[in-house]
Amino acid sequence: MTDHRSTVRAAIARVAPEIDPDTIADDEQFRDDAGLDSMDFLNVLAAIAERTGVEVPESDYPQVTTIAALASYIDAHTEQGADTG
Amino acid sequence: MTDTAASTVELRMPALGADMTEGRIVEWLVEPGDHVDRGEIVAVVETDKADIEIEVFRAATIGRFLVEPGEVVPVGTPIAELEATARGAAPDEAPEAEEAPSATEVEPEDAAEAPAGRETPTPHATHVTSPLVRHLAEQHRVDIAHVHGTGPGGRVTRSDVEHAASTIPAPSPAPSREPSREPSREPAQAPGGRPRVTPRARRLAEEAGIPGERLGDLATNGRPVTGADVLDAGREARGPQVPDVDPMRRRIAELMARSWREIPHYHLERRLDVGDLLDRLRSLNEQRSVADRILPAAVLLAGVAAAAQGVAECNGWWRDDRFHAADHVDIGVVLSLRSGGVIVPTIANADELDVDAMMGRLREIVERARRGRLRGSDLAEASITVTNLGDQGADAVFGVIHPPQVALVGLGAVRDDVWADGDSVRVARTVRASLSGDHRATDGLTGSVFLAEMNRALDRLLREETP
Amino acid sequence: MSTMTGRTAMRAAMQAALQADERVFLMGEDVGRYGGCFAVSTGLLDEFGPDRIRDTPLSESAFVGAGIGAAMGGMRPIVEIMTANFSLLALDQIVNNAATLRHMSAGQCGVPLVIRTTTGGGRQLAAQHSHSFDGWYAHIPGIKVVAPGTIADFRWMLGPALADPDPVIVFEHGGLYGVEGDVPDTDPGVPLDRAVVRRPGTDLTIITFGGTLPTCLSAAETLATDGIDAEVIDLRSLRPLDDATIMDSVARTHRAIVVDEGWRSVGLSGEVSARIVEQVFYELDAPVGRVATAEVPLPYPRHLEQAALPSVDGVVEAARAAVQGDVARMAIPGRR
Amino acid sequence: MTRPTAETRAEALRAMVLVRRFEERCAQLYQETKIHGFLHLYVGEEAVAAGTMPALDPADNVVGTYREHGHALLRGVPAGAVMAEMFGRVDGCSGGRGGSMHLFDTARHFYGGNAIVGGGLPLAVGLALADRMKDRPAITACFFGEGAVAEGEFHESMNLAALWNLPVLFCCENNLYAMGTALDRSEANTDLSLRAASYGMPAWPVDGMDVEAVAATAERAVAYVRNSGGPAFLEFRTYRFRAHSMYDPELYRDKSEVATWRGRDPIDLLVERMVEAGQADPDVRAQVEAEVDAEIDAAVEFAEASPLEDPDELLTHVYADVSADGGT
Repeated sequence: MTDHRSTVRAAIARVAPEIDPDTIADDEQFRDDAGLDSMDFLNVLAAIAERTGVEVPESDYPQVTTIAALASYIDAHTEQGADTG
Repeated sequence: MTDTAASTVELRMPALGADMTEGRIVEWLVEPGDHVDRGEIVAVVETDKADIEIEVFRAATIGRFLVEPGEVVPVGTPIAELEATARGAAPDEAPEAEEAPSATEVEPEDAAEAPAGRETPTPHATHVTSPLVRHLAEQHRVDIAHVHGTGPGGRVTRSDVEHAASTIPAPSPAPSREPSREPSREPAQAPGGRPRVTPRARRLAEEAGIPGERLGDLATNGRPVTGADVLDAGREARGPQVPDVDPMRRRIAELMARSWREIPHYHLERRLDVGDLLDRLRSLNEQRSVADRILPAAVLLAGVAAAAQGVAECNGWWRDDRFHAADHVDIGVVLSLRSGGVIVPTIANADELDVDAMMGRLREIVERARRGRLRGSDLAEASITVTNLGDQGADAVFGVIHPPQVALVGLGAVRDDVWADGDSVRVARTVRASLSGDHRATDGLTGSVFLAEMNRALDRLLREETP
Repeated sequence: MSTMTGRTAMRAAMQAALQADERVFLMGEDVGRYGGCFAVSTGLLDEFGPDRIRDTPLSESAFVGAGIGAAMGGMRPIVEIMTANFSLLALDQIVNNAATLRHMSAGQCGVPLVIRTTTGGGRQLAAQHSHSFDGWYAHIPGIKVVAPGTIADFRWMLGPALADPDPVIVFEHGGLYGVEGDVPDTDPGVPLDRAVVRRPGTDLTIITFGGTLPTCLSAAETLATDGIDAEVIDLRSLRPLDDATIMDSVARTHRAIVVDEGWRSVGLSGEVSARIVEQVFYELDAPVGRVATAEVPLPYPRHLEQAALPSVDGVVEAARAAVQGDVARMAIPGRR
Repeated sequence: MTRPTAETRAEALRAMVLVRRFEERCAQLYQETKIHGFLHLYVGEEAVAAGTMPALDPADNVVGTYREHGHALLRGVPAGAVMAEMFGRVDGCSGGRGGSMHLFDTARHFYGGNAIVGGGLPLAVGLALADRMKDRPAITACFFGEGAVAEGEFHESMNLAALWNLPVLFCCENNLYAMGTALDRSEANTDLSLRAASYGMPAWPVDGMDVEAVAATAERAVAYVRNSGGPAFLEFRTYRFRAHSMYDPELYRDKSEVATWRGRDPIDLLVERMVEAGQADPDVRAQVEAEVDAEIDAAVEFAEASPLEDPDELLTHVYADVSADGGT
């Protein structure tokens, strides 16, 4: 089972090229600490959807506010699908 | 020879060569009272090259000597007086007009320069500008029609064109190939001798605000510091791949300072209840993939666009002391960049975009701004500007208008707030929308109409959106 | 498009001009029966007759002066001075009459004359037959000076020169008469006073003309192998100089060298360098380099002559120095 | 050959007096610093121009030297235009740009003075070549001093004109002195007509002080050139009464020589002949001088009223198109 945290960090790097994703700790809040705004967050989710096929509905936004949370959310929703890691 | 009295004529020291400025009488060959014919030799003059005999050009009787042999006098100095002898039917020469200035009043150098004598060049009715001046004007991209001619008869001269060319506003600060006109300041002397820095490096350093004394340490293995070195240094200081905002930073700083100096701002605020709108959006986004979801900002922008279209007095520019309405609604969207500084790309014809299209345009400009790859069209002139710092949690923002626009809309963060409905009170999700207006162009009433129009537009958008 | 040598191209140009305009005639030493010292006018006597292809006595001042007089009289003469070396004997007529009459007479006399002459060294003709005086003539207001560097220009430069109402001197490098090149069948219409970028590049600009153009193009190929992308500009017109094309290029590459077969001191390369410093100083990342003939009368032996003339290696070395900003090495006067 | 009549003599007299008084006025104006630079006066040699110019047709070309005021005036260039040129004014015959040594009037086919000794000879050959190639019946009269004979261009031009059989009338005004060098101190063979003949063209020596001798010979030479199409050479033996130019102490010749030549003043010679023939009364010279002086006064006023050229025009006429040189 691949570790999706790198997938999330890759997504962040694509969306916000001027941020070094390695400097964002796993449990750091996307919005406030890392400085991603709503458009950046939406683009991260779009990148994740594109890479992993996992669509995070708006209602689940509160569950995916950190890299670790988003990574485990992806894990949880890809068990059924093929591993595209 | 010029006359002073009707018959007395002055003999003057003649110019006997291209570069002769003075002469010395060696000897007089005649005596006062002698009669001389035209062409007769009357004296010998010593010049720096040789002794030369001088003649009279008309028959006359020698009068007083005004200069003694041995005396050096400038060319044109009266050296003797002669009594002109009336000759035959016609006088040898028509007596010249009385006011003829004698040669002495004209310094020999002037004499060598401009021909002396009484003539003043009559105003010459030449065409207004010479081909050379027209050619020069073309070169300096100066429109001759608007140049004030200081030449005789209002003629436009070469210096008029050059003066007009020098007052054309300097090209925009963005570094253009044309070297800027003001002389570059000489950088401070580096300690221990002057570092070798190329002219291009000096220019780029000055534009990037890198102090002269720091230039020296940009040199690598003894080679002179080049433009490339300065650009690299600038990039490192700003971190990788970050679009070079420095010039933009400087330009916006100037813009804001000018705005604050020139524009008499007034500020209005209105709280908007966006609860229903957000619910509506959520249910809409539920059926959509992440890529097609719509953010509240897009809807709010659509609201501003509709208001700007409705209240034209807020959508345009203040130039030459009067308001010019814009034909379209082109919204400047203030985006803050993580590396510091802001960038204001434009969404053109915003009033013609539905919410989806608005969201698409917003996503594009944010993405391009992040990568520093904004296109020319993105930076077209906006007719109104919106600043939306809501994300970073500010409740309300009262922005500075971007001249020459006349209005700026500020949108605060979505907040749960106490909202009174008649006598009942509830918690509502609200956004505080503000309008900064230019009091020269509009007044408070128009501003508040704008905010009201924006509110109505949001309601309308709420109802029109079909799932 | 066809390929031909420099002399064939110039002969075709004169032939076309003689056919097209009966005011045109050719005058010079051995241009008729002998067919031209460099065989450029071979065959023209048979086609156009002795009245329009006129062999002259060895009297440069007289036949150049006669060319000026005939131009004043309404003809469009082509006067061939066998080599630039002998043009010194006609310098007084060229400077004090051809270049001066229009201005001195306030526009009453024009001198629509073309003087063609062969220039340059490299053919072991020794000092008196190898001079390059293009720079001298480019100093004189009132005449125009052009130098074809490509075979196409050998074909298509004469037309506009003859059409020009003022005197034009065409310096044809002797080394190019035997060189083959592509020539378009119709006039490409490049204005007489326009320089042309013969090889686009980004790292530096090599500015040259006439006989040294091939040298610079091969130097650019050598430079390309070690990663230096050189832009080569063919000036074509030495008076007036096409400042716009020069400055546009240097503003892009930020480095420039000028290659001129004349001598360095008080030469044309100095003039081009001065204009670059005056107009795009703040675009420069290196001093403007110059590659010129060593300041000696050209020696007869081949190895010495080649050592004196601008060479591919000389251009390559100067280009490298400019790009690496090695100021010291660039300052070597004359020596490769 | 037309017989000299009272009328032609009166015209010749007026022509010579016009040039004489014009040149003397120039000397005075130069000393009053109204004329600058170099000034070479034709006083004493008037008969040459007065005799040759009437023999030429309007379409014939004339090429002169720096001592060309007389030639220009008698070729028909207005005195005002010549004087304005001396003053460096816009209405001068060369726009004020040429000055005394570079008078131009191409409408009258007067292709200038030329300050380079011998400089004009090749031009004359070229003008004749153009006329020949365009089948025009015109001839080109080229005036030069005996000093030019020492220039290579003299030999090259005479040879080329003879070789190509071109209609050039070479008019050598032999006034014995090339500036400060007498002819016999610069030429191995001082018989210029003999030398000219060596180029295979007819050559006539003429008494340059006798305007009627000049006119007769000039007519014959012009007719020969026009009919044969080939060149001819005239050597006018004449003398300049004043210095080479305004700055010449005349150390190279003695006063007695000047006096003897002044004794053969071409104007006096003609007046004597007219008086003897009852064609004029003794003070005819004073009368003609008075008329001529009025004309010269008007010329001076015209020159003084003419403006200076606007410095902005400096770069015009360097090329036909003012921007051809990039205006640098």
